[in-house]
Amino acid sequence: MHSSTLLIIVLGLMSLAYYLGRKRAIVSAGGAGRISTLHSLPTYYGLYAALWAGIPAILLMGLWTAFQDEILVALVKAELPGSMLEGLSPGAVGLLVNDIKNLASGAIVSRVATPEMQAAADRFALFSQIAVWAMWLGVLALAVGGMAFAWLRTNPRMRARNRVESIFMVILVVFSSIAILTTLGIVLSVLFESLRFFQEISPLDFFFGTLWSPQTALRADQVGASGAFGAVPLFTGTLMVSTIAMLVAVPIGLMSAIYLSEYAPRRVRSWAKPTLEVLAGVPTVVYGFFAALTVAPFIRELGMSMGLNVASESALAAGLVMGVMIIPFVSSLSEDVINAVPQAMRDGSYALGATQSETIRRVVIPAALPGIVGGVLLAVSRAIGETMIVVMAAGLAANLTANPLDSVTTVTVQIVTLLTGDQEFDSAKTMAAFALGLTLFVVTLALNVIALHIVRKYREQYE
Amino acid sequence: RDSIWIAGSSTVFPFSTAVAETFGRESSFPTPKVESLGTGGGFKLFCSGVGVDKSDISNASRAIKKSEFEQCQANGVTEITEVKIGYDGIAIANAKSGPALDMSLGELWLALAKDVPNEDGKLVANPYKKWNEINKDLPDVAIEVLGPPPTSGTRDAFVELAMEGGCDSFDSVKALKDSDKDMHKAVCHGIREDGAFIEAGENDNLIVQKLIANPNAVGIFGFSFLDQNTDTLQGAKIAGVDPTFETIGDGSYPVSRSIYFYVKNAHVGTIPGIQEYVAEFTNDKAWGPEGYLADKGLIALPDEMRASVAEQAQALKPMAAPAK
Amino acid sequence: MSTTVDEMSRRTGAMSSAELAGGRESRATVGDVTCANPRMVCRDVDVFYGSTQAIKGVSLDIGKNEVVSMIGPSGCGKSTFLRCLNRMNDTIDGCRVTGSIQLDGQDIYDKGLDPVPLRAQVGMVFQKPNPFPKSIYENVAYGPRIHGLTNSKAELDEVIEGSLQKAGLWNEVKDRLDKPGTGLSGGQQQRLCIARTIAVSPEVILMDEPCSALDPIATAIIEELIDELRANYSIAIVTHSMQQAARVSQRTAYFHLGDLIEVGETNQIFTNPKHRLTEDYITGRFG
Amino acid sequence: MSTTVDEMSRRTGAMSSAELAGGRESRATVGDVTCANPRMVCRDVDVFYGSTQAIKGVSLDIGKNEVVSMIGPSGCGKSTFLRCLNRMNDTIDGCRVTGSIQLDGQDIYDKGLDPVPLRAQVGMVFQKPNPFPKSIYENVAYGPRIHGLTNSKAELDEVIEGSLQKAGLWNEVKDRLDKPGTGLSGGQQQRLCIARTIAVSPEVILMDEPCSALDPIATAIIEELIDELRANYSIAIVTHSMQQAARVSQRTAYFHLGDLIEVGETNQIFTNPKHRLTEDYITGRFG
Amino acid sequence: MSKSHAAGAPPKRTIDIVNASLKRRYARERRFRLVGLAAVILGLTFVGLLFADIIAKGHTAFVQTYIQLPVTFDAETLDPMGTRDPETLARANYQAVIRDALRNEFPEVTERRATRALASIISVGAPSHLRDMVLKNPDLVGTTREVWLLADDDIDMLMKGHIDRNLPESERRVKDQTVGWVEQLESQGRIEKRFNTIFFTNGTSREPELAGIAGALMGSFYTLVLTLLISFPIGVGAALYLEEFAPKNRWTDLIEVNINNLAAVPSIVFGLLGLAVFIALFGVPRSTPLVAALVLSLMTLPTIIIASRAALKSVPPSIREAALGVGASPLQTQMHHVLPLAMPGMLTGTIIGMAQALGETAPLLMIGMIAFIVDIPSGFTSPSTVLPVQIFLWADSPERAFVERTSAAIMVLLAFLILMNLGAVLLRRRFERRW
Ligand SMILES: Nc1ncnc2c1ncn2[C@@H]1O[C@H](COP(=O)(O)OP(=O)(O)OP(=O)(O)O)[C@@H](O)[C@H]1O
Ligand SMILES: Nc1ncnc2c1ncn2[C@@H]1O[C@H](COP(=O)(O)OP(=O)(O)OP(=O)(O)O)[C@@H](O)[C@H]1O
Ligand SMILES: [Mg+2]
Ligand SMILES: [Mg+2]
Ligand SMILES: O=P([O-])([O-])[O-]
Repeated sequence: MHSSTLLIIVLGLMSLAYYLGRKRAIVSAGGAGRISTLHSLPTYYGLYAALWAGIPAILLMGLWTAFQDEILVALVKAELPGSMLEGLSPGAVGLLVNDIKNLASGAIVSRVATPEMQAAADRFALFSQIAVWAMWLGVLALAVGGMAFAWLRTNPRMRARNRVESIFMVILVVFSSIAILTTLGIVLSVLFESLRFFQEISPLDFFFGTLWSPQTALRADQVGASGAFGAVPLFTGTLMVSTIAMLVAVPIGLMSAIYLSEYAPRRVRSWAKPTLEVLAGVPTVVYGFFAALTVAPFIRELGMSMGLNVASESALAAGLVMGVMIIPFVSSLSEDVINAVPQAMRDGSYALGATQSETIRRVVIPAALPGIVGGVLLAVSRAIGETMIVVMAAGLAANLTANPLDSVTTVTVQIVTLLTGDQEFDSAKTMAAFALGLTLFVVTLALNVIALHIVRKYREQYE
Repeated sequence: RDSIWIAGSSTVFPFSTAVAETFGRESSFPTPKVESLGTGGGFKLFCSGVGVDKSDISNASRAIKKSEFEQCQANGVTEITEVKIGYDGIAIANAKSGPALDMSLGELWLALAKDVPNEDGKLVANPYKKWNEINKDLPDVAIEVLGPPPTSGTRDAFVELAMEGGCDSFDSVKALKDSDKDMHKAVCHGIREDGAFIEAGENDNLIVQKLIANPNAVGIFGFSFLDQNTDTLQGAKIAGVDPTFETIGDGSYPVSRSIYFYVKNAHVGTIPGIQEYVAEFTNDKAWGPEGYLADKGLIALPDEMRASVAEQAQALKPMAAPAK
Repeated sequence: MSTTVDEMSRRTGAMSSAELAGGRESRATVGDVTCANPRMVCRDVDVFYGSTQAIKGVSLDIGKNEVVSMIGPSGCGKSTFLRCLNRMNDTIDGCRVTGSIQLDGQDIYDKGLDPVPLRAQVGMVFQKPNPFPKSIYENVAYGPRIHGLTNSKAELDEVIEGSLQKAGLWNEVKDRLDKPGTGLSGGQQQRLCIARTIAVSPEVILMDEPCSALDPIATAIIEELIDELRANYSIAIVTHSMQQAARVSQRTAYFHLGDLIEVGETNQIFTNPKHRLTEDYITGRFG
Repeated sequence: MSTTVDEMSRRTGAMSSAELAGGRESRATVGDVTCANPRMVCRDVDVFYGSTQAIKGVSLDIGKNEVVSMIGPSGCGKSTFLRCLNRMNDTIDGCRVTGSIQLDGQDIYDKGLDPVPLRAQVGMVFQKPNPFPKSIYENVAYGPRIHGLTNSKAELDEVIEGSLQKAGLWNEVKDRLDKPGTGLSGGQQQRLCIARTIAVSPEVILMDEPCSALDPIATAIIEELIDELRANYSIAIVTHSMQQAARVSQRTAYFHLGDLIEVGETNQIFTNPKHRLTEDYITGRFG
Repeated sequence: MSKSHAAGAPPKRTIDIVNASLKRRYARERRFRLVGLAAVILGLTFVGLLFADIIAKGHTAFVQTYIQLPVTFDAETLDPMGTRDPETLARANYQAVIRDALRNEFPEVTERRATRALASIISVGAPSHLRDMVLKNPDLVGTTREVWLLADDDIDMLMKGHIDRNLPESERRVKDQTVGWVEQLESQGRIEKRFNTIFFTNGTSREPELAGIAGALMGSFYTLVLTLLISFPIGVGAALYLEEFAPKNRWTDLIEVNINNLAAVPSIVFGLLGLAVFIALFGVPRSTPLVAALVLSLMTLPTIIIASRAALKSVPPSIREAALGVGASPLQTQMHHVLPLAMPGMLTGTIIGMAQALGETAPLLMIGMIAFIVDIPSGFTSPSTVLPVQIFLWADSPERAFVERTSAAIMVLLAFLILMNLGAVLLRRRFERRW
């Protein structure tokens, strides 16, 4: 009696409802020959019935699974002898309940079961049994009820399509709001800690300070606590690494996209594109090793041979490899939109005597611009958010430098190291991670607003 | 939940998992889940309270701090058993193809400190660019040290053991200890930021690989990685002492730290197997000098100490509040 | 009226099926396909879309200073043939052209020949207006820009104004040159495409139903333009309006199901067609 | 000939600038905009693209069993007005319609009104043929499918064959129904779009230059179709061919720069226009 | 309309101007094309390099050294009572059986240290292998069989040449004595490399020779299935709504910017969010594919939404008009015409988003997935880890033998990625068309 079985049964009922609803609609119209008298296609009556059968039942099931455990535990707890719960903290009660559950499910328990425990476990087992039965009954009843309701409401004048479509629209709106909720969640989960951080460290120091050294600032006996939380080097580091990455990814990605969609034979394109896409899925650890052990030494050697002073960890190495990683964001997304530009646009250009590259540069790319910008923005975002490669190849030193051969660190790297390193409760160091996150969020938001306006301005909408 | 949940230090992770695996294989209990969160992250979770959704055991590459202990108390985690499991040596090593190093802690400090005393004992920004500028016997190569980032426990330990040990060998600095304690600490703990010391992330294998690629670089990382790479790496001698199991175990190699795990006593008896796990860990078959943990690079405690820790651990004797 | 149409369509229907039954092999063209002063010479041109043949062994000359009009029922291959003349068929997947087409004695399907100067020389107005999704100004400026025909902004402005004026669009768009060309009405778009083409002053102009979306007045302007262009250039025009063909062209070619049925002086074709199919089509005009 | 055109265009040019100078406020329509048995009633319809007004206070009825043709110079707002009648302007960003348009007494711009059944009832053939990138069969089958007009494959096949036949396309495509509709010639695409529209048997049909890419014979077939459809339905047709307007329509509306200048019996409009602008336009037909 | 060209000068033929500049334009054309080709080749080279590097490092992990020993399943040791009780057999001391087998093979080894060294050439996993054999076939007790036993990882490394026998003993993990034993076994043909099934069937382990990828693979499988099920419909649905249905105003602009911005949120922050919302607030169990999928879905959603919106934007409006014109509802227009045409772009977004989700470790850090979990997960709510985390953990392990296993795990991940994408890529190709 697994709940996935129930889910499958509900899905089965939905298909049954679909079938019945459809049939009922046809019958109510007066037979297959008269379906044109129906308000909507029979399919929509079917879908209507299926949705009525499915949605309430599945909602109930979701709620039930979410709350069943809590209710059962409350029931079992209520019947435990008071002596067992006496003086126990809620956590300890939870542990006791856990033990009872283990006992009930036959798993290994931590101690010899007392009769009370055994009784509670039996009760728990019984209640769960009942609960499962009740859920099955409830869910199935709701499914069948929904089906019957839809059945009763089915008549030729019912606006089935409109109803089904409005349900779909509601679903779409819910889907869209998930993005908003996520944003809200992120802002909330970083905001409070950030505010606390700014109570300890002046925002001025944070935004304009040029020295980043969170660890030392932590110690109570730190000499110059001021200035140790200057985020400027992190932002310049982020800027530098992302810029290098984009300098690699945008030309390579865009030119690949152009070549694959406009020049390459179809066969080449059909395997080259997915092959490039593999680059996006290689774990960043792998890129990190590649950057640190292959690219960085190479750059160092090269630099040395030219008499340059190259750090063994350099922004350049990390940026280059990161650029490789995000190539597919630019190449694949751009390729799709370039491919979608109507042939008539190209024809118009060719007929005026434009060469292929002129056509691409002046007609195709501008027409595909919103999509290309979308891909590039994604790539930038990915570059800003990447950590592993930077940690492994660019080092962690917060240098304020414009030299790509120096080692730098980025905002996200610092967030990760601050959050996963040896953190301590409520120290400014840990909270700095949140402040950094919030700042990054605001900065990228501003960048995106600008990008949106640029796209709006230069958008060329074909017919 | 019917299995033990262990979380904490990444340094203790290899040992803890080895025990967990053996425990799972050889007992009737399920294999514990071990999470690598870092020492601080482990304590954060551990001290957030008692309950099924809180960890049972916390691994740590340092002793619990007072603030953490208090947090634990505040959240109802009152009885904690501290189990010191052995030592983790911190190796200072470079590639075999590079020059062999033998230096004192003082010289190491001079190489890495942010500010060093000049001839007349005044503090100046670290002027040393090459090892042999510190001591003529040291090699004529640029100082380039790859070490853990400030957020890592290894860095903390290195600073406290090596740097602080080194700086006190200079009288002028030592004198500060009494006159200006804060100053003393800042001087001893400050690591140079002019590029000679490179923060290289927490992946010790990466440091090993970087050392092999760059024979002039010196790395700071866990001893077990040196143990596994004796064919390509050489450990630097500190004051003539090679890093080996023996020298670390008997304390003659100075840069090593104790590692621990902490048991939440409130969970014993409600989560099955905790006691048995502790017993497995504190068994000579595991943590003894010849035990399987030694193969993984753990340096065992001296015999008597092991015996007494094992006794207290198995009795789940709650620890007292730490001093700091 | 409707009865006439009825009869007509029945007749045509019968005719086409007879043609279909008669197989699709190419047939000799009635009339003289050559002309005195040819700029483009096509011989035995076949065009295939995949495996179906859309043009069957068509030979036709287009002379200097003349307007050749191409007429024929919808789907007979006029556009296809026209697109061969500046190699616009290259862009269609699976389209294959055989036979020889020469511009000034040079085979344009020659391997070594590159279509770019060819197309600059042989301009084309498409059947479906396809303005670029750019401003009206940029649409017309596009050709002169890529070829570097003008040396200054002022000169370019002049060319653009001239082209739009010749296409009869200037008055309507002069206040909105910076608005997108796709926001124009159908007929305006068509004239924009004409302006765009003549802005590069091609020497041969291919026009695929340039006036299909135009009112009589605009049509008259375009026809006048064609007449004016003829002084220096050669023009091939596809049209469904026989009146228009009669008005603007010196020679007329009648296509039917991929065959070039008859070619001749425009006057002769419309007054005294030699082939039965031509005659049927011409008379159908009154149906 | 060319001098006539010259004169003509000069005259028109002068006229339009006068019009432009005269401002763009709406003006009263000459003739009776109402009809005896109206299906669609438009009153004071204004249409704006952004801030520019494309239709200015147009009122017009479309009666049962009648064909109304709309004529006027390119860009005068015929398509725009037509697209109002089945709310296709909704899809254009920044397009705003005011005034009232009723279908059978029901305001189609009413908040509560669902444009979907409206569009099924008021079908439209667009000025630029826009077949779906699907097979020819699927292009025509789409409408009947979504409206559930047929009950079996056989019936659907029948509808499709019938529609294609009425549009005069059946013979040309019957062997290639599974080929993409976008691979047809311009005129074929236009007829495909007509077939697609009539396949759902709308009660009001809006046709935007349905014969612009068609040869006379195909045009005759479409005109016959219009005539046939008129028996049951109402039709509004935009055309540039005044002959066509004269042939197919009962009433004619003349648009100029967004104004509806004159409406009347087709006969009267073409023989005895009341407004000077109409007269100018009509006479221009002979230019 | 007399003169169309600039005053006076005879009109210059376009073709002359064109021809004059043609060489330059063609040079540019060639350059452009070449740059494009170079870009593709460069991109593919990167892929090739990465693959070559990984395969070169990892291919040796697919074989594993075994040692053949005559094993006496001594009844005295295994089943002193002679009851053949499975319980007894399961708890018996198989370690001793192996020790005896080794002693018989190398009778000269008696010294205590040497005995220990000798015992350690066999993996600690070998006893449980013997136990499984016996439990499956209790009749083995009392017999002697030749059994291939799993060798220790050091021996494996030695056999594969990752430990160099020619180095001086002091620099080598495997000492001369052990090398001698190995060479003796080698000469007897009692040591060989066989296909490493353990790697594909086991969960992780601290012993490299026992460590397998199955647990992480299943974890990744469950996680990604869920991620796909959550993020694809939501992403496409949200894109559809925002691009096609939502009124265009400041509010939707805000949402658009917002989504773009979500793509730039560092992935670890999604981990924080997951910890705060899914685990703390909703009580989703920690370290499970379920919570990982929820977090990864949030992370991939922006990618899918952005790509989908770009794809929707690129569908020509005339197609929408055509459908609306025959009376299709907006939703039908989208479903029947626009979505199929936009599908390639949406699938691209999904491919890239899922690839990213498959390779991501940072957010999992926060939700307890960086963990040592031996058991192979059996569902969406059993504790598990995922491939990139396994790779991350192995890459950070000191044992030499984990180096090749790390690369082998990466190969498995890439194979998984390619398989996962294959379906989407084929689907995408079916939808692709030009118009
Ligand atoms: N999408 C649009 N955005 C802005 N202006 C437009 C748009 N579509 C049409 N217009 C303008 O509105 C006016 C009327 O256009 P409409 O398409 O209705 O003309 P029309 O009478 O159909 O002309 P034609 O005979 O050339 O098709 C024209 O000036 C045109 O430029
Ligand atoms: N891209 C294509 N793929 C396949 N067949 C095509 C393609 N384009 C045109 N055809 C077919 O080739 C034949 C000739 O088409 P073409 O466009 O040349 O006709 P047309 O004479 O221009 O007709 P219209 O007057 O309708 O524009 C037609 O049967 C058409 O269906
Ligand atoms: Mg054509
Ligand atoms: Mg129009
Ligand atoms: O994980 P740590 O041991 O560095 O705290």
